Order: sequence, then structure tokens, then C-alpha cells
Amino acid sequence: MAWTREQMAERAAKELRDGFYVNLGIGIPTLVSNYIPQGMSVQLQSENGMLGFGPFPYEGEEDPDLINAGKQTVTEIPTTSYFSSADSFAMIRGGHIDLSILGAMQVAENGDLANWMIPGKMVKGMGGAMDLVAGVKKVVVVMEHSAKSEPKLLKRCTLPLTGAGVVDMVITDLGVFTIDKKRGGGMSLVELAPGATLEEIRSKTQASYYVGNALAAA
Amino acid sequence: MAWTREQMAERAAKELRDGFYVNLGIGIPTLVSNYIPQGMSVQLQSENGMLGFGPFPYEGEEDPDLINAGKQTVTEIPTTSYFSSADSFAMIRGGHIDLSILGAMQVAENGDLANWMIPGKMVKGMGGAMDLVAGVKKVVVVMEHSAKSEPKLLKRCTLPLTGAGVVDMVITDLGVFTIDKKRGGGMSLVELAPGATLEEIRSKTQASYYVGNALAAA
Amino acid sequence: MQKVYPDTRAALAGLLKDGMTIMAGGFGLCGVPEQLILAIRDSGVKNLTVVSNNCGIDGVGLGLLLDTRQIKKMISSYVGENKTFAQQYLAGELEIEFNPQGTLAERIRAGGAGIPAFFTRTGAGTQIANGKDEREFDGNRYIMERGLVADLSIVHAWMGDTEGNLVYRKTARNFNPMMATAGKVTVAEVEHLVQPADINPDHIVTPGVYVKRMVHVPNAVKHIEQRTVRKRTAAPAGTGEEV
Amino acid sequence: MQKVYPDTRAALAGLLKDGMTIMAGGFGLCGVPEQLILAIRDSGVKNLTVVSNNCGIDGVGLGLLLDTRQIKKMISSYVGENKTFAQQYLAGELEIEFNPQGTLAERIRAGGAGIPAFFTRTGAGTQIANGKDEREFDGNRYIMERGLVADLSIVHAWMGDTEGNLVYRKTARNFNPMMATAGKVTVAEVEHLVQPADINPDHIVTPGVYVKRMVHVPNAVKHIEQRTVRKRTAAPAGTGEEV
Repeated sequence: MAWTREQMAERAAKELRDGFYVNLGIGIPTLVSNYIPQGMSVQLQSENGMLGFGPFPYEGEEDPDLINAGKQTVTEIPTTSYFSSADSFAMIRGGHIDLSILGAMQVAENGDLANWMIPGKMVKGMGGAMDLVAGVKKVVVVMEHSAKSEPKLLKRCTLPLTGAGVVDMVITDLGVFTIDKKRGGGMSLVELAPGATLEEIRSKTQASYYVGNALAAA
Repeated sequence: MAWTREQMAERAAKELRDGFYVNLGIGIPTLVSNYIPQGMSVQLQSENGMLGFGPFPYEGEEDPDLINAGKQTVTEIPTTSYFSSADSFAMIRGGHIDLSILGAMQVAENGDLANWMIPGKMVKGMGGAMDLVAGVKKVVVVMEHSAKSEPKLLKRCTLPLTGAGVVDMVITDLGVFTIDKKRGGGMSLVELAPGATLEEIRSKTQASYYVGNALAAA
Repeated sequence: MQKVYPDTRAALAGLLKDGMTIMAGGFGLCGVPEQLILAIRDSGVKNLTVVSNNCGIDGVGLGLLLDTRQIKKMISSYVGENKTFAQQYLAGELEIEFNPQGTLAERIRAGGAGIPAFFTRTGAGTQIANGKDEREFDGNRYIMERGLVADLSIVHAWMGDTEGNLVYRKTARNFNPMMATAGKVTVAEVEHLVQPADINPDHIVTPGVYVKRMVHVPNAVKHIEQRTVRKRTAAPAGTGEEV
Repeated sequence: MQKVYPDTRAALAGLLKDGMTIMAGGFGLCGVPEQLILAIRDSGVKNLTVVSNNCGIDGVGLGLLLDTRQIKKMISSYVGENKTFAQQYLAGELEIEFNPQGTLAERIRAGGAGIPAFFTRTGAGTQIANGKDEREFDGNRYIMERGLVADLSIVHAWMGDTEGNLVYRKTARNFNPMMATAGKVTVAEVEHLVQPADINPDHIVTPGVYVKRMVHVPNAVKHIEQRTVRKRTAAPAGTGEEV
């Protein structure tokens, strides 16, 4: 009875704050936009050059000149602004985006992240992922806890890195981890999904991690 | 019977070509705009953030939001565009402006230029001059040949430089010099003002220079 | 100074040479100078190095130049699901240099702005840093990236006046403005061709100085890569439905 | 998320501290956040390092903060004919760091864009290069310049919506857009305050993400430093008269 994709997105949405500017990756992170609390102002950034976008258009109202970073048709909202990709990544690299939520193949206990290539397979490119993890103030990874019984939370990533020491938080179907990437304080398990146990997580995690006080006591 | 300020400006205007984008400095260079041939498209750039500007406004039509780099009120023309100062100097530094015409205190035979400070005197700053001489494709200096009998065309500048090896042409009240700054081919006298003689120029010039064939034969 | 050419072929005449580097604006299939790409295809020029964030899809955008094997090398951030691309790449017929998207955008901006190199945190500690200068500033590691210029830039704009002043529409802006500054020659295709003063000078994104040639493409066909829509509900767009 | 404050004093409340670095937009007396400067004067904050292309004139713009000796150091490209400035500078009471104007603009842009350093040809071979890294790229000499950030940026815009999206008017744009990106906190004064969607999103120059606080200054007084005019002739503005 671990978290579903929707529940992982809902948990990630708890990291939103009023006035945040947020970049959401493809997949589960996209679903986070469904859980923005009513009355909270959150502007979504799309790295191709748009700040503030709305839902998919109604059928027949798609505009080829209006797409998000996933190349999907989206809509304008009253707060929308457009700018070049250079200006967009100046915004990202310059630390002006508060939160990036994205998927991953592997995360290491020191905050290293791998999500762009598998040696030997056709590489599609990193797109804007390297810029996002290097520039955004807080980086939250949302991913399945393990892939076909292979752990994804590792002591060291084995895949080529997207960023070194960049992840602040990992939300999996089994729980939530924080990583003290700045001071090298390591990884901590801070929350359990309903039904998940400390033992299950221990068995499916290669990385070393502390267990938060509240959980250890439980 | 050397060239007047107006005649120096008129001579400088001969360096204009159809389709040129040009930055004019303060003083005599500003007068060059009076000698743009009819039918020739020349767009004037103002480094504070404007491309394509017209003459001074009619009395009563001055706009405080519309000034040139000399802080003078100017006017908009149909081709005008506005941009930030960063974008303006990207245009200058990136080599997109064809011609810069500016004044100088000293020019050396290797193309060094000094026009921004005199040690011991209150320094006002270099403004955009260093960027212009470093970035613009062709740099033409218009200045008096000498200052109170002190030569201004020197073997080496004695004042702090605005740019090293940057001047392509010098127009003085006595004649026109070219400088082969790229290949280090030195300075050449290529034109005499009416009434000016080779001897007069020799006596008022500290720099070494070749005398162009046409002049030497005359 | 006549910048407007009668058609795309005329606009590119004399500019194309085997082995040259071309920057092509667009992100995905959005804001792509498709008509100019068609003219490049028809010219038969080959061994091209193409700088573009993506490489179109099969048979669309830069995909057109893959079909004809005119591209030798791509400098991109993401090449997506293009089958022809994958085939040629796996067969060793196509080189690819991947750049992080923001680094690519900034390299192009730097190239146009006369900045030969800059430092960025993006890619530090990854294989992207291999062979690049690294340096620490204020306790953080950065890598040095070089400015990028091209022999030719082709861009797509929504509207342009005959002086070459350009404006873009919505997310079709993307890489076009920087590329317009970084080509030794820049050719623009514009959906709407107007006279000087028809565009408010405060709204101009690309000043005319950057555009040497232009062509009017009033019937540009636009493609959508991922058509995503929502169903109309009984109630009109209420705030509750907004993501 | 309320960004609009009732007055300049409220908009700066809690942001001012002795010894801080402030970026102030404007070129000459054009596009200067004069009302915010007045509020800084009235706050009495001192030992300021101010980044601004110029330093106003006597009693106008940043000149206001010279009169009250609140500025310790200026980072500028040109300080012009300001008498108070000259006096304080010659008396050793005021430091000045001159930057070439384009280098200053780019340092601010870099600071806002997360670029800690870049190379430029501007100033190579001059005393501006003293103490800076030099490097050759493709046969030319360049010097390394650092990105610049500030504790606070104050900017002046023509129009802004309540989300903080800004547009500027004519040459009053100048340094304002870059400075808006390079302040840890940016406060904008806007002549016209409007609602979101009242500005065409393609025309926005500064996206709202950069603006933390704003204040409406409907009666901003604008100054002209060099009033240059031409006489009206019998014939109305003909092409012959245009420079």
C-alpha cells in the first residue's frame, strides 16, 4: 500500500509555498500542478521561455506557438510572460526559480543525480535538466523507490551524472528523504508512506541514511 | 586653411556606406550626421539602448525618456528600436556596429588610443568608449592635429589608454591617416587638407608614418 | 539597403557552402524556420554542422536535412525520438555534441555578444566538464564554456519590418533571438512583413542590425509535436479546472 | 502573494542596512528610480556601495545621497559634472570604481544570470586590465570580469502589473532590466500600475519573478540633463532635416 503516482505528486506539492516560481519535469512531476492549494500563488516556469502557464487547451484551441518544455500544447494565464531561451536559463542558472521537481534514474546519498543517459543505449540528450539541477534553489526528485528490484537510492551513482551534489529531497513511493547537500550532512529518511516499513525501505535502499527522530521512535 | 570642424565631419562622413550602423561620439563626430548622403540608409546607434534616432526634437517636444548617450534629447524615427544597455553593448562588443567615429586626446602609430583620463585631473569615467573601440568593426578618430602645439599623433601614447591597437583611421584638421592595426603595418598619411603641406604635418606629428604614393608624388 | 528577398531561395543565394556551420532557431517544432530549411534542402549543400536545440522529427523541420544526409554534425541539447537520427548516429554517419540546453543558449548569446568564454555551474562534476577548464569562485565549482558563432543563422519570426526589426510570438521565440545575433549572416523568415514604424519600437526583440536578409512566409505551416488537450466540461473554464 | 506596497517607505521597509550594496537603474537622469532614492535618503541608511552607471547631478537622482553623505563607494562608468561628487572624491570621502559601460552592464547581467565571470576584449591592454586575469582566445587578448550582484536593486519602469511583470519606455529602459535580475531583492517603482493580463505577455521585458516588491509612482517627476532642441522651420519635419 505504498504511494501511487498521484499520491507522490500530492506529497511533492507540500513543498510549494505561496509566491513560489516552480519548474516541473516530465512524468509524475507534471502531476504536481494538480495539487496546488486553492488561493496559493504558484507560477510554473517552462524552460523553453515561458513563466506562468495554464492547463492543456480545449480541443481545437491548440496553438503551435504555445508549448511547454515537454513540447506539449499549453495555455496562457493572466500572469504569463514570454522570453528567449537564453533569458529563461539566465532565470534558472541565476537562482531565481524556487523549486524544481523532476524524475531520476539514480540518486546518491551525497545528492548526486543521474537521469539523462545509460551508457550503451541511444542517448537523447540532457535537455535543460543539468541547468535546472545546478541553478534552482531547491531540487526535489520524485521517483519509484527501486527499478525492477534494483535500488535507485545509492551510495554512489553508477550512471553518468546530471549534477553533482544537487538533490535536496527525494520522494519515492515508500517515503521521503532529505539530503543535506550543502554541508555534507548526508541523507535522512523523514517520512514513511502509509504501509511502508523501516525494514522494507532498508532492504530496498543501498544508500546510507539516518532515520529521522520521529520515525525511529515510532 | 586647414579643415574646419564641419569639414572634418564632412570628410568623416565619406567613410559611411549604405546600410551601415554607426555610433557617433560627442563633439565633432556628432556633426557627421549632418553629412549623411541623401538616399543612403545609415542607422545611428546610441549606446544607452537605441538604434535609429533622429535630430533634436522641436522645442516643447522634448521627452525625458528619450535621450542619446550624451544625455541630449533626441527623436524617434520609423526604424527605431529600444533595448537594454546590456543588449546595446552586446551589439557593440559583438562586432555588429560597422563604424565608430569618436574624438581623442592622443593616438599612437600602432593604433593605441587615449581619450578618457589625464592623471592628476578629476576623472569623469570612460563611459562606453572602451567598449566601442574594442568592439566596433572600424574605428575612426576625428581630432585636432595638435593641442596647443603639443602633438597628438604619437609614437606611444603618454596618457592612459582607452584601447590598445584599436584605431583604423585618424582625421585631423590637416589630413587623413590610416593605421594597419591588424597586421602591424603602421600609420600612413593618405590625404591632405587643402592648404596643408607635407612639411607642416611632419613638423606637427611625433608618430612615424608612411606617406601614401599619391601624396608623395604630388 | 534592400533586405527583403522575393523567396527563400533568393534569400539564401550565395550564402550556402559545403561544410559550413548553420544555426537554426526553434524548440521542438515551435518557431522553426521551416521554409528556409526547405530551401537549404533543395540547395543540396552538404556536410553541414547544425546548431539547434533539437533536430526536428522524421520528415519535419531539420529532420528534412537528415533524410537527405546533408548534416554531418549536430550541436543540440535533446534529439528526442527521431528514427532517422538514431539510425544515422548508430551507423556512425552523424556526429552529435550534446550541450545542456541553458549552456547552449548562453553559448550562442555569448557568441553574438563578443564574449569568447564564460563560467557556469551547469555540468560541473559531470562528464560535460571533461576537457573543459574548471575554476572555483566563492567556494563553488564552475566550468568554462565557449561562445558559439555560425556562418549562417536562420530564424523564424512572427512579424518583421523591412528594416529587419523582428518580434516573435509566444514560445516560438525560444532560440531565435540569440541565433539572430550569432550568425555572420542572419536570414529571417517572417509570417507578417510590415513597414518601419508599424512595430512599436519598445516591443522589438531583435533590432534590424542583426538581420541581413528576410523573406515573407505568409503561409508558414506549423506543426505540433505533442497535441495535448482537455475535454470541454459543462461549465466554462473555471479556476477549479486550472492546473 | 502581495507585491504592491502603499508607498516607497513601506516598499523598502526592512530591506535597508548600513554598508549594503544597492544597484540603481537609470542612465543620466533617464529611467532613474527617483522616488525610491528619496525614500533611501529619508531612511538615513549609510556607508552604501552604489552600483549605477552615473551618479545623478547635484541634488537630483543619486546626487541626493551624495548631499547627505550616505554613499561610501560608487561603481559607475561616468560621473560627469557633479560638483558634490568631485568635492567628496577629492577629499577622499568617496571611493569610485570605474567600469567600462558595457562591462558594467554585462557584469550585472552575468550576476543575475548565475555567471560568476566572463571574458571581454573591452579594456584589454589598458589600466582596466590591472589585476585581472588575461587570456588569449583565437589570437585575441581578453580580460576576465566578474559577475556583480547587490543586496538590493531599485528600478524604474513605465508600467507594471501586480504580478511584477514590467515594461519600460524608450531609453528609460537602460540598466533597469539587468539590475532587476541582479538584486537579492528587487523593488520596482512603476508609473502605471495595472492588472495581470493588461500587458501583452510578448511585450514584457522583466518577468515578475524578478520583482519582489513594487510601488506605484503616478506623479514621477522626470528631469532632463541636456535639453537640446531644434527650431521649427516653415516646412514641417521633412526628410531633408533629419540627421
